[in-house]
Amino acid sequence: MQQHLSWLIGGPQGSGVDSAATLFARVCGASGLWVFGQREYHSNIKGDHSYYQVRVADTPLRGPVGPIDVLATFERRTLLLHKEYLTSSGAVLFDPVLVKAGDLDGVKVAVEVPYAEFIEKVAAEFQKQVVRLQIIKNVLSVAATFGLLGLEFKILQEEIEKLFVGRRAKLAPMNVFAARTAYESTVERKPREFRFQLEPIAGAGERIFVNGVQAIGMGKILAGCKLQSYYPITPAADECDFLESHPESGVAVVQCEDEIAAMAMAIGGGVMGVRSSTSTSGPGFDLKTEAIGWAGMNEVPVVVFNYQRGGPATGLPTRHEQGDLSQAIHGGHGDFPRIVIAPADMEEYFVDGFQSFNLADRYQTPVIVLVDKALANSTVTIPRPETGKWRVDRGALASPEDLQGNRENGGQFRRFRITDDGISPRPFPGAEGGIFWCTGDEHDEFGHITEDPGNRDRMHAKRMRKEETALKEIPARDQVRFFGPESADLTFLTWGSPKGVLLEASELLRSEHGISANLLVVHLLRPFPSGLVTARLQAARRTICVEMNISGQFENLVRQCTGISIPHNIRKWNGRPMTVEEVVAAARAIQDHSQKRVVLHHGV
Amino acid sequence: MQQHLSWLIGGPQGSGVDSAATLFARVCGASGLWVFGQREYHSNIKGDHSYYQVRVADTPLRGPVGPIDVLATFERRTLLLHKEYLTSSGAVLFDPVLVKAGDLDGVKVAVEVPYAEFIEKVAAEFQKQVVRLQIIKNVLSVAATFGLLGLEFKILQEEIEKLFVGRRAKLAPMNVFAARTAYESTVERKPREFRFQLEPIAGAGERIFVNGVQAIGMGKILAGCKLQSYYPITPAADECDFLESHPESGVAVVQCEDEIAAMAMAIGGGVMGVRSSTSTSGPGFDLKTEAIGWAGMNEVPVVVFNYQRGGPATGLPTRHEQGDLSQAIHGGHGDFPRIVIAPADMEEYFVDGFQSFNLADRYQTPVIVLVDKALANSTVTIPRPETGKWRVDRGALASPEDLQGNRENGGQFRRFRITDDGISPRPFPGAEGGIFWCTGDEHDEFGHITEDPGNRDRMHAKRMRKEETALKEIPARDQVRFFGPESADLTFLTWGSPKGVLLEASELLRSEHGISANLLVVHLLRPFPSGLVTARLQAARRTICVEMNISGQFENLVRQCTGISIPHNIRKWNGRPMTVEEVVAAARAIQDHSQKRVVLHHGV
Amino acid sequence: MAFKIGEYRNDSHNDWCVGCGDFGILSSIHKALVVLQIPRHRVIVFSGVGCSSKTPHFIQTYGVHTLHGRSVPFASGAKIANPDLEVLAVGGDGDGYGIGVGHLVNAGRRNLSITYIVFNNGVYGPTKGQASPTLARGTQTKSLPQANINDAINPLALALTAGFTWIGRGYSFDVKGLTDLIVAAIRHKGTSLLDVIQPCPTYNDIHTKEFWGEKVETESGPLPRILRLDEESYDGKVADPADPEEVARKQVQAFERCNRIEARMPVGVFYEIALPTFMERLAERIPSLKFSTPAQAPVADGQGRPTTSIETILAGFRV
Amino acid sequence: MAFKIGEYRNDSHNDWCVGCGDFGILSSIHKALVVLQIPRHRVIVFSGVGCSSKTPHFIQTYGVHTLHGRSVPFASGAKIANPDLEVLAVGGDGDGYGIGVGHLVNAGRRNLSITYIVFNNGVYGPTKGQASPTLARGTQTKSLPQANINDAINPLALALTAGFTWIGRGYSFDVKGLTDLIVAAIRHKGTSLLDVIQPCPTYNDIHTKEFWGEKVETESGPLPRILRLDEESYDGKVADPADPEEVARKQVQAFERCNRIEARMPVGVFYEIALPTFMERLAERIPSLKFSTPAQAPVADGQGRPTTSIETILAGFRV
Ligand SMILES: Cc1ncc(C[n+]2csc(CCOP(=O)(O)OP(=O)(O)O)c2C)c(N)n1
Ligand SMILES: Cc1ncc(C[n+]2csc(CCOP(=O)(O)OP(=O)(O)O)c2C)c(N)n1
Ligand code: SF4
Ligand code: SF4
Ligand SMILES: [Mg+2]
Ligand SMILES: [Mg+2]
Repeated sequence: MQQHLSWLIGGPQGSGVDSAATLFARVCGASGLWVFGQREYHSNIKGDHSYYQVRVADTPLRGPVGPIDVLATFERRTLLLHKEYLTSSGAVLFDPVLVKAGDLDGVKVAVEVPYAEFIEKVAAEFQKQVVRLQIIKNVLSVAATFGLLGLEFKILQEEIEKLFVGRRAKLAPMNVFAARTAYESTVERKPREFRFQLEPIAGAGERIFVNGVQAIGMGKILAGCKLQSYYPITPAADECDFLESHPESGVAVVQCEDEIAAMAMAIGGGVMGVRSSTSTSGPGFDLKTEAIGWAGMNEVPVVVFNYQRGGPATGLPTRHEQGDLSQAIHGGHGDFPRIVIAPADMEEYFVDGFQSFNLADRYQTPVIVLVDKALANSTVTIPRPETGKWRVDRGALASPEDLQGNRENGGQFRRFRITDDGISPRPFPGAEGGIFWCTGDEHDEFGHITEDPGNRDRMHAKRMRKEETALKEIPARDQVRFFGPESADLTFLTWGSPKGVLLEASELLRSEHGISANLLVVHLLRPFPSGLVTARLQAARRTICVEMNISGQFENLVRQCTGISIPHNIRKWNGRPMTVEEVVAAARAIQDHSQKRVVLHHGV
Repeated sequence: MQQHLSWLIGGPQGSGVDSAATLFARVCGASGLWVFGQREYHSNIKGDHSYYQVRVADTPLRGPVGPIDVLATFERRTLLLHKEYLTSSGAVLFDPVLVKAGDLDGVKVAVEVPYAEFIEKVAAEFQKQVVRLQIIKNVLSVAATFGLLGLEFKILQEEIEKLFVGRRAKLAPMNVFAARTAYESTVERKPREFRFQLEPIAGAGERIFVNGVQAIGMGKILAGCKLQSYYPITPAADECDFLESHPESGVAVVQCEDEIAAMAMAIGGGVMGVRSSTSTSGPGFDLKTEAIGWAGMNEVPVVVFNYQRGGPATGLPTRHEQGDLSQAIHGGHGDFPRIVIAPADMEEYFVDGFQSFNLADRYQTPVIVLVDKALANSTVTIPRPETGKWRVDRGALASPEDLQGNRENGGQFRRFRITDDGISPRPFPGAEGGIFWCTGDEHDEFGHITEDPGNRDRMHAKRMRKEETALKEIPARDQVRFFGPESADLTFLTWGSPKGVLLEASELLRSEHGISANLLVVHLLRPFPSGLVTARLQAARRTICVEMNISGQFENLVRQCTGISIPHNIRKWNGRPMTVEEVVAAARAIQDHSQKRVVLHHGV
Repeated sequence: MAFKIGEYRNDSHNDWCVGCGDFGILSSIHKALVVLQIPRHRVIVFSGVGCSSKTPHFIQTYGVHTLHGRSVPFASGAKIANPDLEVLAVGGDGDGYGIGVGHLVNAGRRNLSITYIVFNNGVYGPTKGQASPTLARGTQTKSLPQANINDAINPLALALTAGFTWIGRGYSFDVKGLTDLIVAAIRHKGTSLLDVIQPCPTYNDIHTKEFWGEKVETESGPLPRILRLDEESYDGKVADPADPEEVARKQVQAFERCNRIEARMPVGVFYEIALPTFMERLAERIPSLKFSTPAQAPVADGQGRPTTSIETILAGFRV
Repeated sequence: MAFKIGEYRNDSHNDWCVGCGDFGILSSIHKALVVLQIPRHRVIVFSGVGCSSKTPHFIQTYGVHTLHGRSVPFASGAKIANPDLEVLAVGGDGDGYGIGVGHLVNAGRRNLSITYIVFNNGVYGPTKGQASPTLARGTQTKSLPQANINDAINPLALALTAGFTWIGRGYSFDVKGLTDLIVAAIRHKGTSLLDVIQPCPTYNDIHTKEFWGEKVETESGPLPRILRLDEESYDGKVADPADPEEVARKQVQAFERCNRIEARMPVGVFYEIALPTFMERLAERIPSLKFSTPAQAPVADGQGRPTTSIETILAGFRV
């Protein structure tokens, strides 16, 4: 039988929910199991309700689900908010001191975790004050879960010891003691009705357990990014924090005064030939609009990661949405070439952290990578990426001969030479014979301002031609990705993070409802692979466009680029990621009743 | 016979070309003739080549043409740059001192204007230094043209006298004297081959002679706009200058530190219930992106005029383009409702200067008006708008009873009440019982932050519903405008300023080439009138999409909103407006050879 | 019938951390409104984005929580539109001295009657405690992976240079003193900047309540770290604004005072001058502003007919 | 083989007005490069947007004409990427003290080795002469429909407050003096701000070449309007940057000097201090910066294989 568990822990922000969940997930990962963890929190520092769902299974997992098998609580609010999502055989870990009459109504398996008792034990053993040990409840819930699931204590102990290192090493014994207390007590008390069991598996191969910002950060470092300018914003700041905490990687991480400066600095770095990037989220992304256009006009390679979150304006700053597609594709006055890509899972976050720089260098234009809060804050086990095969592509550079040839002639270089593919070899400032100018004004081949109408005709067209070149050169598999049977009842069409739930949902639709489904994920969003998408859509029996925003930004883009109106859609905009079950239900409603639109509402 | 003349004057920037052309145009206007004047200049203060084309006819004129009937020059560069566009019977006014051998080759009618001689006469008469009188060459060229055309001197004299008033009144006699000198001398010397004749006409009705910024400015003043915040940028700053020079209109014109502040201030005014607006161009428009989204989120009525010019980046700052459509429609992260309209001729500039505030108040959301450099800097005779019929619509306001009812309950008001049409009555701050909050975060009906998923579902949908309401309520004639026969060989589809040339081109296509054409101009660009446009396009035999940008932003929008791919297009991006002749030629190429795309190149 | 403090409080969910200095500032604002007895519907409070910028939601007046760094221009537009309302702007040091500092400098050039209160905690709250522009170089709060690499700015000197006409500093846990300062700042006709030292116990473990509460060694023995300028007989007020020499002298004095190296932190009014407000200057240009504010100016009559005439302007364009 | 002035000139079309002060600044930059003998491919000049911002096109070095108000952050990114190049930023007063002033203030906090030259003409050129932030209130140049309504800022005081480590003022038609100042500014290790008085004959008919050339009445009789600080034995340099008292004293002195009310306009160096540059501070964090600049750091080997290792980081994530 397949192993699968959905575990959820909740509590006030700042009470350690994250670390508890991470500990639980890491231990499961260390047991060879596959993990998908999803973090939900308010735009608040301390006190508001946050929770973390961890799915564990013996096969790779790709997205969140609604039902909860084990709900770990140490306060009442979490119990009340989440208990309705318990599966019929699901269990609750609860604090007997806090629970009130009726709170556990309808809960089949309620496991008492006497936190106060455990804490007193720990306090006595380590001669600490009880009030100072409240934070330990997290470890206690994890340990209790462990006891319930019948996993070996040893692995938990090891992970706890790994967690408390350096200055915090002295806390390890106390935490291990606490964990053991809760573990043993729960093993004893384990109710019979509780059926879940997780068994360690072996031979899963080399795997890593990372969240989205870490995956991207590593991709960037490997790509040789040396300048990351940024202005703090949730959730993009985490990536910068990650880079900054790895000074050995040589990335100069610069906190700027605003997003305009951050964009300008990254472009400044790009002009100099240094791989440069900036990361931001919606409001900051808006502020970069003007400068991104300048980079397009001046053919500067630069990478912008935009971590989408609920918009517009400040919106839902810590919640999920795919609402910045229109701005990424169309933002900015006038026309300039740009590359927009959207990785759709943790592996792709890693790859595109790397690959985005190759695209920027090759097409000498801004590359916008649309990622989102959901995956940025999800932590997942993935096979170690095969980075050994990855290659750096710096694009067309001025050759030493070219430079040499210009030394006489004032040392200047035709930086913006009009070429057939639109790409002009570039020197790096500092090179003798490479002098050029940049300007936001229309310019000649050296980069000097000119308003000559003929030059404008040609130079503007030259720049735009780079998009055609990109569409020709980028391998089809990096433009769109197709999954499932060639022919199916349903074709899901999506971009970005819904990919995961759609893959899982397709499985369920087939196995449980006899509906076959395949999936087309568009990875390259600008220039848009109209041909590839059209071919797939024309072959589809019934297409459903799935995205996380209210207006159907992607659906509109598809219509704009292919002329095809997708007959059905599934949308969600309440800030919480789609779950497998609600997608399955929506797909069934569409298949059975030809419903045009299904809006999803799941979420706490 | 139809009267028609195309006159062009050129010279270094700052040498008075503008005032000469304006004088010429006003005099023609005063003679009852219809005028269309187009101004072209470099992004430079003094010295670079600028020119002004004035068309005059006995019927209303709508756009520029290529051919020149009379080329008025007082320096060599203008002669050399423009003479190739002279019609076969066209005349050149030239300075005999500056012309070199061969300069006049191919020119049929060359009229000598001995500027130096005239200036010496004036200098002698008024005891001035010759070097100080160089600027008078402008008046001389206009007067010479007048002599050539056989128009009465009296009208010219009157206009000159109107021009020199106040501090400059003492200059009038000298200018009149100079003009008379040139006029009489040219009348004498008028070559026989010169066939053009302009005759004053009577009974043209009450007309005004205005440029785009003046038309918009008057519309705004009439609408009761009381706050215009701005940051200087070409060509939008002219509008602010106009408003500032009419302090009696009561508009507080505030020069800000940047476009972000300008947008924020206008929104601040909008929150207070004051009709507020800002005007800008591409680079500044980009910077407003974030704040516009905030206004959408907070349902603030505010008007943004964007004067399009050549992009991207600084681009061609004093040249024409329709390149900001994508940004206007799609700019900004997340989804929020907005109204985007594009007036297409001088009358509409006036109307939309007024009407934009009604739309903003009615739908409580930002209204973006896309205008452009071409019409902003064109000066045209139009019938005096029938403003007597115009009405102010302030939209849904909190009633006194509503306010009264809230006095008890903390004085607060459900500003963002969820309604069927998405519109919630609003109080103006300062009102008792009207207290509300705004926030960029998702909020409840009072405007307080909430991350509740159900509230998000409803509140986000409520806001977006306003676009549906607008599409229902706005009269069809304000959504799209159709011209010409119901059925025609060709259907032109456009938005904004190409309307004028397309109307004239349609006339020519019919009369000279036997091709019938009609024209659909989309005025409401968001929400997009998909139904109305689809109906027209489905009825069309052959549709040509015409716009002034390289990528077909409008064509793409049409495809996005209707699924219809327009088979043919005419585009131009060299910064110079389309002329009637090149559109005619392009339409013929499309009609005769089914050409898919024609790119236009005319322009100096 | 006097307005009581409860009437200025709003009970919408407050999610600040326990012990946050923001609470002291909030209650000082409530108290200042009581002192000033302004009807709550005649006040409008603007803010940017940050922990501190949630403040308007906790005050029972009109409240506008704008964008990060933009409270001042939003507030300025509102003040121009309706100068009869009392306009406050509040927000964090990142908001006001970082991303928004360009607006701060340029607001000083206008002198609208706006009171701007900056919550100075040395860090960025919601984004997890990065250094704000007031954190000294080399300082490493617990939220920073490495010590701060940028120099701090001096907000009072900056405001002085920018042309603010009232400049003060307060301390968030000295609610009494702070209330007085807020009252004075609001009473001032012109733009006032009130910088408030605000402990952030969550991210800034250096400038804590304890730190500010300590006594420090001085030449005159141990003294409270917080030093009240008015006890020092410091007078920052320009007596004769028409005397350029006095103005220059008082500015240098203010600069010296806020630039001085000392263990103690002075609070109080550093500089004050009466200059024409922006509305007064605008009214010199636009005659109608002498009689009615933009908000009062009628737009249409009962039938919706526009009431602003363009006849004279149109006449100028007639041909 | 010495570099000559002609080698630093670029003959692309210069469209400045006749008599514009920009010409004097341009030729002072050319001359300063001759003095410094920096090979032209080792210099990169950034600018914003405005008349003055066209300058890079007239200098035969790498040149980057960026966006309005953004020259400083563009230049900063470039300097961090390749600190071996000499990085200059130039532009107008609207560009630098108006829309770009937020970057100016925050650049002061970093102290990258960049020389920033601001062309101060009191107006916005390309948009037809609106008031820039340095035009005094009440002044009406011929380009203004009404007298200026905003107070002027004091750019030198602003730079001081922002933390600039070299602050000077020059005059565009004093090419010799200006050249010296530019040389000194470039030689300074850290961010320097050089404000240059620049007549705009087209729009600013008040601060003309004639105006600046006049003698003015002083207590010591008529003297040239332009006053050289070095003739006044003014010393703005901090001798011991580690002495906070001296630093504070010199700052007050500089503030007083640039804030003084006087008929004459002082030019020269107002303040100078040696502080660690941003690159030095960064190198404290990032060890590799001690050996190679970001531009020098290899990205890939001959086969395109990435040369930055992530093995240790990856190991931390292994499960
Ligand atoms: C344009 C933009 N950039 C970044 C952010 C993210 N952000 C939210 S609050 C904040 C900093 C707040 O710090 P501060 O202004 O000092 O306020 P505090 O939280 O300390 O009170 C930032 C950077 C944002 N909301 N908008
Ligand atoms: C974002 C943006 N806003 C406005 C403009 C228009 N603009 C061009 S130059 C300029 C002002 C230039 O003045 P200044 O910086 O003082 O330079 P100067 O021309 O006086 O040398 C402005 C506002 C622009 N190019 N970009
Ligand atoms: S993070 Fe700091 S500033 Fe924000 S609420 Fe908590 S204590 Fe206050
Ligand atoms: S407008 Fe003024 S600043 Fe610009 S080039 Fe002419 S004189 Fe120089
Ligand atoms: Mg702060
Ligand atoms: Mg200037």
